[in-house]
Amino acid sequence: MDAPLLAIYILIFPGFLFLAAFAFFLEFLDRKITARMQHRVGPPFVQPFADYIKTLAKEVIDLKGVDRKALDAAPLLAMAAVMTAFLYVPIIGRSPLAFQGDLAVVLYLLTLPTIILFIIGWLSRNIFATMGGVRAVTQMFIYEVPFFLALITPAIMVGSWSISDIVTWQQHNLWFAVLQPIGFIVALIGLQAKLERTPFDIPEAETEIVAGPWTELTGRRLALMHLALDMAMVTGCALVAAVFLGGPLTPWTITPDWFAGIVGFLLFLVKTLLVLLILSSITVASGRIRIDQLNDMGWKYLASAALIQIGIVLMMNYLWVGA
Amino acid sequence: MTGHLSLDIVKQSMEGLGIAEQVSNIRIRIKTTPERIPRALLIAQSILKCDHLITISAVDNGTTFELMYHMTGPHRTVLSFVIELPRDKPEVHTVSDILPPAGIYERQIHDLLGIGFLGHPDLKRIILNEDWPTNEFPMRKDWKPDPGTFYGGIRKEAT
Amino acid sequence: MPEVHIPIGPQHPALKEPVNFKVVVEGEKIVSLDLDISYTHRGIEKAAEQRDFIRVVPLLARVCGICSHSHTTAFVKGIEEAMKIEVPARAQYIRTIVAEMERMHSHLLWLGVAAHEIGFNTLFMWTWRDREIIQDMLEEMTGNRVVYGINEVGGVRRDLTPALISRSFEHLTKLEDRLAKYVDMVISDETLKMRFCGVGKLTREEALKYGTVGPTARASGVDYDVRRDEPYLAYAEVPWKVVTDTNGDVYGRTLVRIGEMQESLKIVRYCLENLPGGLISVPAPRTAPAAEILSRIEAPRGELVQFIRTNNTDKVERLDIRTPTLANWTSVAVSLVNQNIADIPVIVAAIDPCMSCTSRITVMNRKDTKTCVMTWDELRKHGRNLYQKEWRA
Amino acid sequence: MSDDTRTLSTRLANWARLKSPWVTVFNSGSCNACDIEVIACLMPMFDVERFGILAKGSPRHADILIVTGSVTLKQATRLRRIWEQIPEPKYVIAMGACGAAGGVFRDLYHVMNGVESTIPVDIWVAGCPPRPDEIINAVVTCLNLMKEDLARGGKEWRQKKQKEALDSEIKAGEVPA
Repeated sequence: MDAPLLAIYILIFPGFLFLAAFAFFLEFLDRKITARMQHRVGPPFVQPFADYIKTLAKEVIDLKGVDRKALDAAPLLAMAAVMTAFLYVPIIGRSPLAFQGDLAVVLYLLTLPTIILFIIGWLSRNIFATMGGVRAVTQMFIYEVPFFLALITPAIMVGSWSISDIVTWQQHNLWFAVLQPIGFIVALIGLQAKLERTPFDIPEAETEIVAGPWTELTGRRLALMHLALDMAMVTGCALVAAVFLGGPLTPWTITPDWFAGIVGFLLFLVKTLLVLLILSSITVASGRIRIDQLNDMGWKYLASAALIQIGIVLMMNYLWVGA
Repeated sequence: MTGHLSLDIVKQSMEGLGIAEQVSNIRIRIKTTPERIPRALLIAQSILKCDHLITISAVDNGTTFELMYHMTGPHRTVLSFVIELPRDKPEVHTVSDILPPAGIYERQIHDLLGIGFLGHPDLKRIILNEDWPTNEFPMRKDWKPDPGTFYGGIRKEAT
Repeated sequence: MPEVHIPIGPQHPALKEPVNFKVVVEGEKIVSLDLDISYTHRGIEKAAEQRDFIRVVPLLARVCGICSHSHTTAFVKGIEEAMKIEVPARAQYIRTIVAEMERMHSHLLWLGVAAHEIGFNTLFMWTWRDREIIQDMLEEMTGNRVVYGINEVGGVRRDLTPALISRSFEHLTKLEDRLAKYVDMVISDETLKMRFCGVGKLTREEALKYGTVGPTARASGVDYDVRRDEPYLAYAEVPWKVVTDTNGDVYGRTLVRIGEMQESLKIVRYCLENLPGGLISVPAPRTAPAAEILSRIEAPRGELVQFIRTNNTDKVERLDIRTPTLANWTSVAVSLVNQNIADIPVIVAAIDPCMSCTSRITVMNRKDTKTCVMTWDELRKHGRNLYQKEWRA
Repeated sequence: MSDDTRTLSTRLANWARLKSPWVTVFNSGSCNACDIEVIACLMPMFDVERFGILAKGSPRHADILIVTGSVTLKQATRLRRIWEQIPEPKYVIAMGACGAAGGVFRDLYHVMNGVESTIPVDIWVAGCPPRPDEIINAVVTCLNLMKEDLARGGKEWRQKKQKEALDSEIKAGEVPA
């Protein structure tokens, strides 16, 4: 990859601009689906973009004794983490930057926004924000382990730690959603919890602690943090789509190279939107559960389901490789 | 649906405490004195099986303060115990230890009419705002809001 | 571990009205709680003493926007009792219809808000969409969506035309299957049950001891309903039954409220079918003779009591309103102790508080042996040694 | 001042401000009728989300503050503090007769006769309670007002007019002291 192509790859196509536009599109779709399911009309297409620009143009209020620079830096850090994670997710075909172990890097980078939410909660010296921050981190411990396990089992079966290898492996045999259904379900629930959507939006529980860690964010900090979490939604959906639904590659090879790229991109779009549809319907159909209920649900069911999945995969590997 | 309490059962159980009279088909009014109220309510709770305190209403009829304790029970009859308090020193013993919800109504009456309730565990202000002058009681007949004092809200120059 | 004080309210998205909790918490567990309510105290009782009966009715219609008909009915019923005038049967039936419609729209509103408290926004949207059906019917009958001034001393101000009645029947049938859908939705939905079952539990003795009224009490098995105990308006002639439940927690209250909605729907249908003919109001004299009335009615949230004393002038000598939420607050603060913060909005919403009705109150303390219920400092001490006991155990 | 409004960024910002007004509701002692009508606006029947209006919990995220009820003495200080927390370009809508001048609770001993007594108000909505479509109409007029303010750079141009109108009335002795 020579420099200019890499620059385009990072800045324009699957990089910042495309990710921001795709984040706005996914947020619009999510709000539209939930609204239509609730018998409402839902926001216009351009709404998330207008929200973003308006919050950017709002006045930034700083409390006495609050570390301004840190509060300014936190949203940027969250956005940077999510953007780099998106680079390793294959969009057209194999992602050019793929290397052994980029799955672990992506998973790590996806946990950064939650930790930064905790830091923002702690920095903004507001009791609601601190409560929200503490809840965000406790929730993270609960769903992080099953989510990682669910995403690692395909890597064990394929035998390599790179997402692109997992995608190419799925090109020739069944998708992992079919091979490992339990892992797919656990990954979906883990993603729902990571993005703090309704059954698990405990940190930002609007009716209990005003807006959780978001309470004191105003102006551009709010805009950037909101965009960062939208991007995390895109990356999360794309990751689950790539690892479990086969990502952008088709079983039969398509002759002209640029045409295969387009078909791959469309496949990627369709699968990501499918994952988003599943997440939205979970959001619409359930209320928020309490942190202690999430605690025992997370450890009893999610973690054990993931472990069973790993057990099955190891046995299959042993028999398959053995035979 | 047990039948309504008849007047004479109430009269018989209240003979030492006060005069009972039938006001409407289901309401019996018993006139007693402030000292006997706790005992009267205890009897109402035990013998006449009134387990639900409807409310305590307070009236300032110009000369004295009247307090009315309305009780009812599964027999669906409403018993109203009426007491009269002198205007200069309106004091009565609290009944919130016998009837827990009474504490609520007593605090409200204390705030609005200035009737003292002895032994009330926590007679803090609840109705009026924090900087309402403590010796002013709005529901008294002779109370008029005089423009001089500041009753709370935003000080004029702060808008 | 230092005590964490969390002020919830008065401006708080969960609580649609201003109530202020100063909550002392250990982690997520509530140790002690200090309720401060009276943000909506406007001094209505003082104003009522300076206005004659005709001008008091609109004032009382605005004590609380959701149960405005109940307040005016209680007042008007009391004054008519004092004046000893005979209100025509048709007016009583129309008042009953509007009262039951208000109960339905108040319970649907509550079901939506309770679902919103636990983040279940779909049920919130659906219940409020169906509430619009009732709003339209009420608007056709009384001319206004929320604060309907249909009551006046001596009868009712608007008549029901036959065309209106026939249109109402289709609305009612549409509403009926929606209510049936909500019953099985509440029973079957997992997260809703997880958040509602066992939360804010009140045994029958506790419900009686802390003087709870309305659906909150009936959910714990207390069988009090003023419409049957002291029948007023047309409740004596209409066949209906009191809905009670036994499990006493927020889930039980939900079932009681939905059951009551179904009962109200039957009452409205029955009243519409055999609405008697005749006048809708009787000219009332300007002054009321000296009398002392305790007017009790069953508002959507519970037993609403108005003590009216008249002294043959055209003004009320004293009007003392005790609203249902005022009585229910005792049980809330009691059942809130040792619960999670996340449950505060659910438990508070469970009694369907109407702050503009109440502008009083406080309470607390559950485990203490003493029956008296009012000690903040005692509870803080109790909270601390409760914490120390756990710490030492 | 005029070239400033033509630069791309401010035009974009003005467009965005008109497209996504976030609302927060403050109940300053109202009888709840106005509050349930405001919430009815968010519901499927009147759905304001199609205009981009979201109801936000924290005043920090809000543009428009809807105040219901005639300000009671106890809520006055809280209302003032909430108003100060909202970040700039903020607007206040006073709901119904109570918000205008205390409505049916005017001159009661615990009431401050309307929102104007505590915070500057931009839009008054008539009705008791105003119907949801009237509330949506109020938010739309508020957006038009916002557009004019942005064009003339801030609110001074109309607050000056309001003050003059008020002073002339006081001089003419109509407004009770």
